[in-house]
Amino acid sequence: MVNPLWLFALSLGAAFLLPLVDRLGRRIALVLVHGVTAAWLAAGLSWLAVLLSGGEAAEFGTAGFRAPLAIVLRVGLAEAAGVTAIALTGLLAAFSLTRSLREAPLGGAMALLMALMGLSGIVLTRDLFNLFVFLEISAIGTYGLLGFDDRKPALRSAFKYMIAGGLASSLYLIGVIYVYRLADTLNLDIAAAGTALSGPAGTAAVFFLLAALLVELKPFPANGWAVDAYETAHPGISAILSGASATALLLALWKILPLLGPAHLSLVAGSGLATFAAGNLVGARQDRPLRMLGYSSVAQVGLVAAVAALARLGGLGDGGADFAAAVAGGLLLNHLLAKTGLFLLAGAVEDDDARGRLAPLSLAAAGVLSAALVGLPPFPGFWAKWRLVRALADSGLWWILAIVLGGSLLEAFYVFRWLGLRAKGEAGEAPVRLGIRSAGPVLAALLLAAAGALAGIRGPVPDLLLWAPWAAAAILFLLDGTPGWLKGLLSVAAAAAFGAAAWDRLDGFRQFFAVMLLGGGALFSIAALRKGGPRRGLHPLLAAATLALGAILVARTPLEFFFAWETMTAASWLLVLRGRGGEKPALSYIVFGLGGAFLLMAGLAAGGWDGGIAAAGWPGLLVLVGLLVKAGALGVHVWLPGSYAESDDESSGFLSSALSKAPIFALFALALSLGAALPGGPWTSRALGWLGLATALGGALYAVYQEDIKRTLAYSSLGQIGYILLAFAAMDQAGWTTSLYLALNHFLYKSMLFLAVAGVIQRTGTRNMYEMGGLIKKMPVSFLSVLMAIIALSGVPPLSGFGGKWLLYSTLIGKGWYLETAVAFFASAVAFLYLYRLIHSIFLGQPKPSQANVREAPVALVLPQLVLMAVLMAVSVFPRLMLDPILALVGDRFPAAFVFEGTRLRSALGYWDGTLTMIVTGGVFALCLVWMLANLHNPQSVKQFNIVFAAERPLRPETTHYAWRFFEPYRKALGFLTRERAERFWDAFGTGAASVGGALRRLYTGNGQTYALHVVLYVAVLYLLLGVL
Amino acid sequence: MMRRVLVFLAVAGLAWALLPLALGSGVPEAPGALATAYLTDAPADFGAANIVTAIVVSYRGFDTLGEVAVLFAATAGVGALLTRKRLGLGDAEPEAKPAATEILVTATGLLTGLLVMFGVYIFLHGHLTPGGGFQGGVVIATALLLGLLARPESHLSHGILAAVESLSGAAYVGMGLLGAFLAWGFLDPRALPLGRIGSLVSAGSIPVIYSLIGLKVGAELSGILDALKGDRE
Amino acid sequence: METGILTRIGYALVSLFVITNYGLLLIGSMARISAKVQGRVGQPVWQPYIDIVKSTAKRNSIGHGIMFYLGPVFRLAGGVGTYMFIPAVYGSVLFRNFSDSGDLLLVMYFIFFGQLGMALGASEGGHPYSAIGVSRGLSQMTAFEVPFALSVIAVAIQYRTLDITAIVAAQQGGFWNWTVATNPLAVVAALIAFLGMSMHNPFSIVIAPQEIPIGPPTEYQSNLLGMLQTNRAIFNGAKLVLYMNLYFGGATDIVTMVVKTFLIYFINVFVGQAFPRFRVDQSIRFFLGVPTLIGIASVIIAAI
Amino acid sequence: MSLLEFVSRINPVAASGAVLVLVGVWGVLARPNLFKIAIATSVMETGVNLVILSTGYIRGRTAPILDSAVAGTATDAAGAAARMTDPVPQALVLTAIVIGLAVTALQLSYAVRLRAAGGGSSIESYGDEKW
Repeated sequence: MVNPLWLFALSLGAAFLLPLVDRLGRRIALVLVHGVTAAWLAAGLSWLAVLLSGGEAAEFGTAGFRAPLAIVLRVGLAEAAGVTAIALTGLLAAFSLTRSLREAPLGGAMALLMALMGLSGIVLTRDLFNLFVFLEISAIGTYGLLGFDDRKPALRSAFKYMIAGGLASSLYLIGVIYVYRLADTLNLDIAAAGTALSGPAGTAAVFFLLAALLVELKPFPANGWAVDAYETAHPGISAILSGASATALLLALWKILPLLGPAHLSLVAGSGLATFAAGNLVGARQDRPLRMLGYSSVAQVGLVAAVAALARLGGLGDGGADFAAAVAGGLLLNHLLAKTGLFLLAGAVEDDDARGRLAPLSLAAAGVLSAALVGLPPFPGFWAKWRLVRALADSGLWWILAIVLGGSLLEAFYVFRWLGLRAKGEAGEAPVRLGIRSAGPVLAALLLAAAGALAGIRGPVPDLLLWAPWAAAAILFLLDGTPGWLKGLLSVAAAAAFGAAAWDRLDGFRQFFAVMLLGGGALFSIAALRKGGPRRGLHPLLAAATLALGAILVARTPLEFFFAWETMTAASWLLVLRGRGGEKPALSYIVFGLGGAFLLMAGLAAGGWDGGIAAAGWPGLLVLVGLLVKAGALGVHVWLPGSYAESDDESSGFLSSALSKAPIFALFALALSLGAALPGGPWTSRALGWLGLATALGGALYAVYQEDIKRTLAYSSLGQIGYILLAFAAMDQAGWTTSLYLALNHFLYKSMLFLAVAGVIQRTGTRNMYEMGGLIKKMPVSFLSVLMAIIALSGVPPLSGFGGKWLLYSTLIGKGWYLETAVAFFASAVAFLYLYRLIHSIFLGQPKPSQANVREAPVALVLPQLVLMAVLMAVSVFPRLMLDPILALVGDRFPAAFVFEGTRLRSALGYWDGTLTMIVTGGVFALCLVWMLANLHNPQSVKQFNIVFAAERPLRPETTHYAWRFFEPYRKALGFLTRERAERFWDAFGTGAASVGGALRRLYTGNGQTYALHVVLYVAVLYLLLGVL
Repeated sequence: MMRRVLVFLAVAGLAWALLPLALGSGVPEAPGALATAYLTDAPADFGAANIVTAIVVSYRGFDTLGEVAVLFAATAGVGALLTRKRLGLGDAEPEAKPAATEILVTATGLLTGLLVMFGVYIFLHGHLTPGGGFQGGVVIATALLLGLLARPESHLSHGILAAVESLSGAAYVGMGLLGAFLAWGFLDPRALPLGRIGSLVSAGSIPVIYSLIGLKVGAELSGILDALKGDRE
Repeated sequence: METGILTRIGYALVSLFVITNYGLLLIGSMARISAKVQGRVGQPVWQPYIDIVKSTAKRNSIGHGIMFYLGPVFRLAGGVGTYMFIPAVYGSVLFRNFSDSGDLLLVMYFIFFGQLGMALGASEGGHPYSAIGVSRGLSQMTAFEVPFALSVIAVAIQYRTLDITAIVAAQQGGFWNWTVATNPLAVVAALIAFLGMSMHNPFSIVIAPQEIPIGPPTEYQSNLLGMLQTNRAIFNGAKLVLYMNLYFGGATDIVTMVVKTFLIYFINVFVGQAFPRFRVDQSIRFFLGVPTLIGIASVIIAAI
Repeated sequence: MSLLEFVSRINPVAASGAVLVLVGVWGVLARPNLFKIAIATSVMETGVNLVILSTGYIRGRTAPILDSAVAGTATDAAGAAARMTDPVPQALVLTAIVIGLAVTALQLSYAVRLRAAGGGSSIESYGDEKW
């Protein structure tokens, strides 16, 4: 291995000679600086290569002596990785700094070299005092860098930074000298091997060392100085601070862990967790991106420190050090790359004071970096977080688990809020082009993706099918410039290929859902061809989401499942974000999506899912609740209407008709894995039933009052999901049959509705129902599609929807859920209100003169509708087409409640013959039609506006289209049921969190002295706690 | 008021934490094993009479190199911060500063040479007597400070300072590498013959290194003074 | 032994013919009774026949579009269909209709078929009163559906079946086996719901916007109106038969059926004469209040 | 532990160093002037340096320099070692002093730079970045 001392010599020699080199030209000097950093990177990589291929860690003495006489450097895996990371961050930052370095005095370049060398020294040295020296080198380098390009705010921050740094270094010196005095060595390994530090004086001495490092790690509340610096410095410097510096300091902490006793470790863990929680709470209140990233940085570092300490405490993980290295290392790598990239990117945007949306490449990088930061798959943070959560659950550390997940959720909230802002930009602003400055972020994003994919494929998720969504997204993004039809066909082919590849691995249940999930994806990929042009971003995301749904079905282990689940969540979130008004809904979509996913994660991590016994209690309930959040059960449904309404019209359809079945599938899978039972027993089932019912009723009632078609449909979906949940909760053959039947039916008619509505919106250019009217003559096919869909949805015979109603009521009455039945009746009746309004306001009544030129929807929409109509008709005439497979699926897990006798389905209470119903209805209808035609004398078509109106003729058709606030009397009577309590609750919840964050951030007064006071008080309190522990 | 209470509490808390260390650990009876090893081995290892110097320059020479780097980084930082342009002085002639007192001027004339000589003495004898490169460098810088005080309008030659700083620093690194190639490790002073203990030319490259450090520190501190005065371009 | 399909169709047509005439006469006689109560002479009992013939014989027919023409077809099919799914007379092959298509749930949902189609057809007429009427009708429907559903549930619990024939069978053997005797609360709830269902006072706000023709079809005339009038008779009959079957022991012969349904309908008219009209929101709150509580009580009684 | 015993265990150098540290910390926390903060930091570091030195202090021994004060002849290494104090803290403090000096110099430069920009000398006027 390369002796690291050469690199120090190189760095120092270069730095010392830099003033002379500078005489030859600044460009050459900077090349030298970059070259030295690159040399560090190369050395780090070469060490990694040696160590990963089985090489031993090596120690390098100075001055020809070894420890304890002389200072020793050590190159192990952690050190090699650390040096690589630092050099990489340094290089990325250095490129972004190039212009500033060229214009500023040479001191900047010298300080950069020194800072990076200092950080590497921190990582490599095994000597406590030498550690101090390197801490100071990097600190002074940092101080120099903060002010080098003469940003006024950065000068202020630098002074604050120095005060805190001075305090930390004094603490460290006091600690180090007493460690020497007590342990009679400065070498870490020797000191750790002895017992001299275990007494009270030793504890105090080590405490000082630790306190200094902790302060350097920017703990809450003693971190105002750092956050100020993050906010104000050149973004490249912030990147170094947040990425490289944090890495070095965490490795320093890691290094002294062997010196620490349990009490110390508890302090680290507690402080780290508090920092994580508080950092994210305060971060959520930030609207300045760089400061927000600063808070996020301190939070992440706190988490990593806490994990390392907890693992060391022995309370976590299986293999102790291995676990800590994997989890803390994974989190750190994730943080390092993501934060470096984000600081560079956000900083560049802020430097330009740009307010527009980001150009595609930068935006993609920003998306990857944000997603990685939040811990979405497949990035390294995801794998680390999974292991962490698993270990926490195994150890029963639920409260820590709650902090970790809660903090992550907050982080997701503010990071994605920023991303949303950058993805959309302010209206009327030109797109932001960062040019070469986006190279660093893009590189960081690529590295993250590569590292994450490598960690996943070679680790816990080797199944390539599960990676198909990512592959599809990547390929289609590369082809994003090509025409939409090509990408659409590719998407359909991808879904088909996935289905073909996965089909044999799926059992009946999964095949059943695969039809809806993959078929739905393909369907809406076709529908997306309705507009010409490339439709950038739509196809890749749609394909990714579709394949992710497939991956959910394919997954075998809890981790695979969760991986696919989060992939699906991420892809669908981006679909929502892509919509025109998608910024806000996407935020609540992802926050609730992740909230649900985190509950799911906790449950999956906690339970023994192979045996099924351990999972039946709390873990199962956690999973259940997580799935309910995703399903949009009433109370946690607030993300749903906006997301469905604001996303692109084909995306809404996909979300509603296909993707909403994913949680349903997962519920079935959950129950099946527990032996066809719900966790928690009969009470859960009853509660779930009522929840489903409340969702059904709530969805219907909310839908009644909407003016926006898509919101109506969104709430309608909510209601339909409610019925599915209700039936599922019955937990018997009847219930499950009903639930699956409803699910498939909902897929059919909701697809038709959304396709039709997409056409309508495309042609009319509005989503408000009262701005439409009389479109039946312009869009007859769409009308027919909507007509059939609403007949099916409302459950009016003879279409298949009635089957659902019949099954549902038979189930409920048979189960003895009488009151539930009554409420279900009511909810179903309410559905008529919005369904009538839907079809009336759009297709009937008075047409608007402005919409005289509206045409039928594009073929890409009409064709799928025709197919769906045919399918709907077929399953209505022959209910067995649908019910036979479903009954076979439900099988003999439960006593049979429904039995077919020919075409007649029999329950314990009654019977229903769908075919005969259809024949009778058809016959009667034909009879009446013939009667009508036979007696129709001299029919005359009159103009639409030719109506008799209470002895006067209204002047304009617009005023006679009764459509706005259609059910106002109903609101007057029952409006109290729909006062958006859930929205208000979550608003209040958000306000509460925000005010906690607001209160916490009052600590950050901006006064450097107050920050110093925080530091000293933090240390004092920590010391007192140490005494208590 | 609240703030004062908090400050008091903070200082009291810190005092409480210091109590077991600063007050409770007492005075040792004898040096520990490591110190004893240094005391007994250093003269033999390096032929340095001043054991502290042996430790500073050789055993823990890496620290010292780092310390030089710290000072260097600080100088760089100061230099970057306090240019005339950034201080808002621009190209304007510095305002006339009050002339120094005669005592100062006279004393400076007398002392400058002596101080420089004394500084050089200190770093040349670092391996024999108390003192070393830093102390010597500081004394030299003091001489230059006196000069600046006595003649406020005078300038230090930035170029020369920078050249001295750069070259001595690079030479120090070079000496370290020499140790690696000719002796047993980076910064090993045994690259040069050890000589007889107690004589000026002894202790291998320790005096050379200390001289380089002395020059470098002197130049750097002078540079800092120069910058603080507001004379940097 | 199954009856031949052609025979069944023949029987159904006969059954339909009977109920149509009965329904028309019922409407005519009720109108006359109302007139007497209000101190008027009133129309002849056969006035509905006259109306239908007159409408059907109109020489011109004004239309607004396909759905406008299909509306009455849906409506009439809904009425006829509803009747077709109810066994009108217990034990009678002639009046069995096509009740083997489905149970009580089918009937309850098929009621909506005609209403929905009608609402759509009327809407295409473009007259705002149609839409207003539909919105009121639907609003009110959701409300009276609750006590009705509760009462049906109570019946289902009581007889452990949703098969109408079986329900009637269980009520055979005298008045004390009728639902009205065994679970009077269920019947009360259902009857209150019936008031709303038939849109008589005090729940006639639905037809208020135009008053003259029933329901939303302001724009309808000629043959189309004739169909609506026909349907009114059939549909009324069907609902009455349903009530009779569920709560009043059904009928084993046609005479019993006529008497029982006449009396059930009479309750309706009687109440209608006694109360003024509710606003929509009032009627919704009304149905979801006391009648719902009665319904719940009936379910509880049945469940215990 | 009696008071007397406690006092006898006090290391006088360490104690004075600790007091200086506390004075320095108080200065950092309570004096708003930028230059005073820098100097207070320096005072604190000086205190720390004293504390460092104190750990090498051994009663009755002399500086670890091999000269006539400790050894008659240069070969009597073991005997000389028994007469010298611990050299390590002295070596360390040398480094610490220089580092402290460097930090002070840089901090003062920042103070000068900030004041030159017209923001005044009180740290309270540099709190624009907050919350």
